[in-house]
Amino acid sequence: MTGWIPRIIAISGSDIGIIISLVVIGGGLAWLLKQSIKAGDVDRRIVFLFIFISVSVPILFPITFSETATPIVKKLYDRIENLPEGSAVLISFDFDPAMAPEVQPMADAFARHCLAKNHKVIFMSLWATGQSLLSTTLQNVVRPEFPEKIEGVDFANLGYKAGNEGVLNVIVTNFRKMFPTDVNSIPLDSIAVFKKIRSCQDLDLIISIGGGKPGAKEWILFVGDPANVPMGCGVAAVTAPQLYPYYPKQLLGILGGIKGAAEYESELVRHYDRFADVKKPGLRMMGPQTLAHVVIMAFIVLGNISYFVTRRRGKKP
Amino acid sequence: MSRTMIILLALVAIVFAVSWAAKSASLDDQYDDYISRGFLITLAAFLTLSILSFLYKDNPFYKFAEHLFVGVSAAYWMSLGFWSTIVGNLIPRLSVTLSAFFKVPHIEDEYALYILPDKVSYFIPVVLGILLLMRLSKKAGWISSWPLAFIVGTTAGLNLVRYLRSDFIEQVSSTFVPLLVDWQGTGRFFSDFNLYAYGQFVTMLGNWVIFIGVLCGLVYFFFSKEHKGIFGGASRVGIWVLMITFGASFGYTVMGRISLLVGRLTFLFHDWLELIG
Amino acid sequence: MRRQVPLIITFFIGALLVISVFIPPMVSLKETFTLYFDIIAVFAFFLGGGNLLRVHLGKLYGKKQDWGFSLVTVAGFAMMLIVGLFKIGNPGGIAASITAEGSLFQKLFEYIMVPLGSTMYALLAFFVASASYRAFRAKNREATILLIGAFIILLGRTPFGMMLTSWIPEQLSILQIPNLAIWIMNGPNLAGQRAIMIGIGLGVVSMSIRILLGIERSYLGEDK
Amino acid sequence: MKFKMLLALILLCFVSAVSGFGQSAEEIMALPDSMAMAPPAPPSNVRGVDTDNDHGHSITLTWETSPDDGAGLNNVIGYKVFRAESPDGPFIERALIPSGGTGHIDVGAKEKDANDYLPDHVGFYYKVRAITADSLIYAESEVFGPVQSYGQWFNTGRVPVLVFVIFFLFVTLFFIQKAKGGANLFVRRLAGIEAVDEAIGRATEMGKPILYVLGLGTAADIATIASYTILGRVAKKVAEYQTGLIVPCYDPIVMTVAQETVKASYMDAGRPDAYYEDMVYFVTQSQFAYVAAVNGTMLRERPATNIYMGKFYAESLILAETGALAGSIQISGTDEIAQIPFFVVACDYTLIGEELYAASAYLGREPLLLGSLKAQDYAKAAAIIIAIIGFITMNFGIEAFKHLFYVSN
Repeated sequence: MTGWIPRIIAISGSDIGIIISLVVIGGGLAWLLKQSIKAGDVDRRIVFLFIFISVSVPILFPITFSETATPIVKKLYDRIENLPEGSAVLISFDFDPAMAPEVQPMADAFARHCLAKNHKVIFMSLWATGQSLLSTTLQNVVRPEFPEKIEGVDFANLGYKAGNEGVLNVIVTNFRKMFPTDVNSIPLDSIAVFKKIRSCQDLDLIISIGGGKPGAKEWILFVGDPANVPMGCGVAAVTAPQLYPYYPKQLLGILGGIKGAAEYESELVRHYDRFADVKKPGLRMMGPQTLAHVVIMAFIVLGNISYFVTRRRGKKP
Repeated sequence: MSRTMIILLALVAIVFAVSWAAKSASLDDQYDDYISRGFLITLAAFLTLSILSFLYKDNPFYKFAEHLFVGVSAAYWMSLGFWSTIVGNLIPRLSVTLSAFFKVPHIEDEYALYILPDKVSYFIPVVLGILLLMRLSKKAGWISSWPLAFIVGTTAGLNLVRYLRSDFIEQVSSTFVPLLVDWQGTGRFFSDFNLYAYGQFVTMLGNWVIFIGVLCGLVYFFFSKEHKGIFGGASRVGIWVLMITFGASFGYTVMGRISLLVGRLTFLFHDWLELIG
Repeated sequence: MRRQVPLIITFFIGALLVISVFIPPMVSLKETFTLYFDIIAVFAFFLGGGNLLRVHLGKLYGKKQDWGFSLVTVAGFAMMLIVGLFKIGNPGGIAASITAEGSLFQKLFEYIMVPLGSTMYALLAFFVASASYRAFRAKNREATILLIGAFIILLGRTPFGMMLTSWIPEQLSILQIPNLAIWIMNGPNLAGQRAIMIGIGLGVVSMSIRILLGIERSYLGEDK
Repeated sequence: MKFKMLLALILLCFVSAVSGFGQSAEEIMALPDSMAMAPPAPPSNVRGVDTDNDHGHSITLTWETSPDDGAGLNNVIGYKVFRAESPDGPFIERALIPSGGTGHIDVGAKEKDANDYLPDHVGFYYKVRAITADSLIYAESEVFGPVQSYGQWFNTGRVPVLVFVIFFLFVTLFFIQKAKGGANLFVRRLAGIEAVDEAIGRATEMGKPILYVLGLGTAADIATIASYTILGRVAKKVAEYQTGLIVPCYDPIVMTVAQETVKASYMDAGRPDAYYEDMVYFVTQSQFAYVAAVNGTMLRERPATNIYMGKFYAESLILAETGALAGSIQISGTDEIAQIPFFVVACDYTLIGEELYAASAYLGREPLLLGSLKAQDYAKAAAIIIAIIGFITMNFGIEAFKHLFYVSN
């Protein structure tokens, strides 16, 4: 990261970010509060300035807010945490590049968590476009952060198979029918991960990540329910409400949108020191969002204060 | 031109030039065409900042960006329309020679209009298009309403059925919601006030709200009856439901809008200034 | 003749398309006519481009206020049109797609139109804030409901929503703000959207019938 | 649960042994040789009929799954559908359906020279093959046929839509007749429209123009068509008051219509001399370039009133906030549901959805238009009644009513 503008700032980015934003935004809002009570509305350029600061500062100096995991996220986290070491977890990448910014952080977080707990992880995809995103996770997260993990022994990559629900229909009783080999054309029988796994029924947890069809819903209907395998999912924010009815009976937990990802990352960081310094896109993207939301809410409050003050003054001649 | 303006222009020109040079130097080891790339990225950054400057007030930089945008985009859509619609859809059906000229595969023997081969029937839009251009003539301008009638007739016909089906029949029938959802006994009903599958009370409450909300909302849209009495009460509830809808939808979109700004600022800080990794 | 023919065309074409929905052999009419519309629309580009040039050349010629900026528009228009229509700087020549990677047309799009367009779009981030500040005020009952709806949703999308209400037990979790936000989106919000949709559905149907019957003829540019 | 798991496990051992994958040496030894090679039982009861409600060139097939699909030998992984023109073949493969499947719609091309041309009125023969993981082990059903494909002349699946079209047409015609007969039809106040006149007056006082934005709709959008009527009315008032009018357009065809409308209004108001063509001009057919230009116009011309009527997308709030910044009174109306909240929040008056269409009738005050508005209200009443009946029947477990509204493709 050697930019052509020399980097002058050498202090830890996140500290200075928090200081700047607290001082500027907090102080500014306090000053505005005084102004609103005294003189009414503020110029809208000041509103613009606040938004600009609240979005740009966390981009420059990453600020991460510690998210409290909602129960719906926490339950899924706890399940992965409490499974005995060496359990088999399947993570399915059912999304395309358009959805990736929202759900790939979840995939990364799940992969990290499972590997850190020494679970055996099986990666696959029901979407043709999901395979390259799967490789992205393997390349950016699994291989660099877990160099000790060996493909085939600790995790396996089945890649993509065409057939949507048809694939699920088959693997619920037999993986080898649908995936005679993994993505590298190695027969499943020579892969250690699959030594004891014949079908989805032998898995301890299935996680579907996506937001379209086929996705979490199809996994529940074709695999989770009939084979009685615990399931979790991570989906785009717009899809999440459609899955709530399945929680908590058929889904252990749901991560909805970038906020769900941020909550999960937050939980990971809290329990694992090794993840303190890895990239956390979910939390990072929530930084500008949270500050901007707070600023907007603060301005709504300010607006109402100045409105009531002016009205009271108007009434008293 | 005022003096401050001249100084400002000069300043911007200098910054632009410096950025171009520095950016090109920075891209040197990655690309062969680093000089033009450096220029294009600097230009994109300059245009981005010009638009953002509008938030302060209208100014010559914004005016420049705006006028450039209008000219370029108008020509963009025209070129695209020409190549994709005229060359892509019309010419292959009309003429072998022209297809060969534009190097597009000729489509033969199709009958979109049953007995008329496409070779003939595709003159209909051409003729209608030319009739539309007739409005430039003072004498025969009135004939340009024929293609309009064709277009409007097409839409009216299509929309009539489409909206009746998806916005009316389907929406009305999806308000047929069950009052009791997956009943599991009163114990569960009153103990779990949550959103999820166990929280039957909340699900049912949601169904009731949808049902009553839709009815009251519809009452609000009655035009030929005065909103008085029970009718007026229902229409007032209707307005409230609409107001919650508007407030909630507004709040819900904020996140997406902030993401757009994050995207633009990331371009400035990362692709242009290389401040962040 | 001048008044009657367009009305007859509208009625005939419209009725044909309504019927086509129910008659399987006629279903493809829809696509054909839509394609016709696209082709007619390209002819209309001449009218649009001509008008654009007329307005800006007029300003240039008359040296009206801001004529210099009109020059920018005309130059940008001419540049893009020449590059686009003749596929100048397209590595694949005439046979390649106009938006082929590396073509000059695509480059101009990427480095001029994309930054301009997405920055205009990004202005919304500022405007949602200024609009919230200006408009979400508890002036009357309706405005208060609007304000509360927006506020709960906004709060529910930040970590503070959960922080403030995490003490509420799981049994009553509907009252936790993030959950309340979800419920509002799926309950009252859905109801409102649906009521508007049904209304619009009816409005469009009614309007279409008026158009087909020739009662509504504003599209012909005549004032009744 | 445990018992089930055990059962499943035993079953699985069986399956994997049979399908010849991944078994250990002991398992193979333990199983009789014949079973490992045993073909599954064939699917049965293959039936084919012409696909309903279409334009021909399609046959719908159904069959019963092989007893070894999901049970028994449990080695069926899917079905292949074959078609021939005579019972003896040659059969060509048409589709592969995953296990558990019991049907397939064989759709062919309409064009004679296409590869998978499926002619109408020709007898075809079908058979279904249950396949296993081993390509040599399969079982075929008996041949079914002949079955012909043919086009229907009427789509019965869309009857509910037709019923409503006819109902609507009838009600509209009825009220138009009634209105023609001189019946007095009431229309409630539309604040947004009432405000238009007031706003024009204000513009005159201030000596500033009025900005009318028709939105991003094309000439084919109903919202745009509704907007023309309001534009006509505004233009007429503007002509009478001798105020300025600015109409930037997004679509060239919309521009031509808008020019005609404004011209006609000026004629109507008796001021054809005050009309000039550049009042209505084309900007560009690009969403945000158009917004950029309109924004600039707002801040430079400082119109007293901005009117936004028609189809709007993400730009709604950009326009409305810039207008508020310029200090203009703003009146809006759109049928784009996602944008209504932004207009409601940022504008002084907003016509919500259907109100936009009603505005043209409201303004015209013509009996014909009012009649159709009345018809619209009756349809709304019908919607409410249907919703209530549906709600009641649903809660008494009667599904039949809901099925009345089921529209198939």
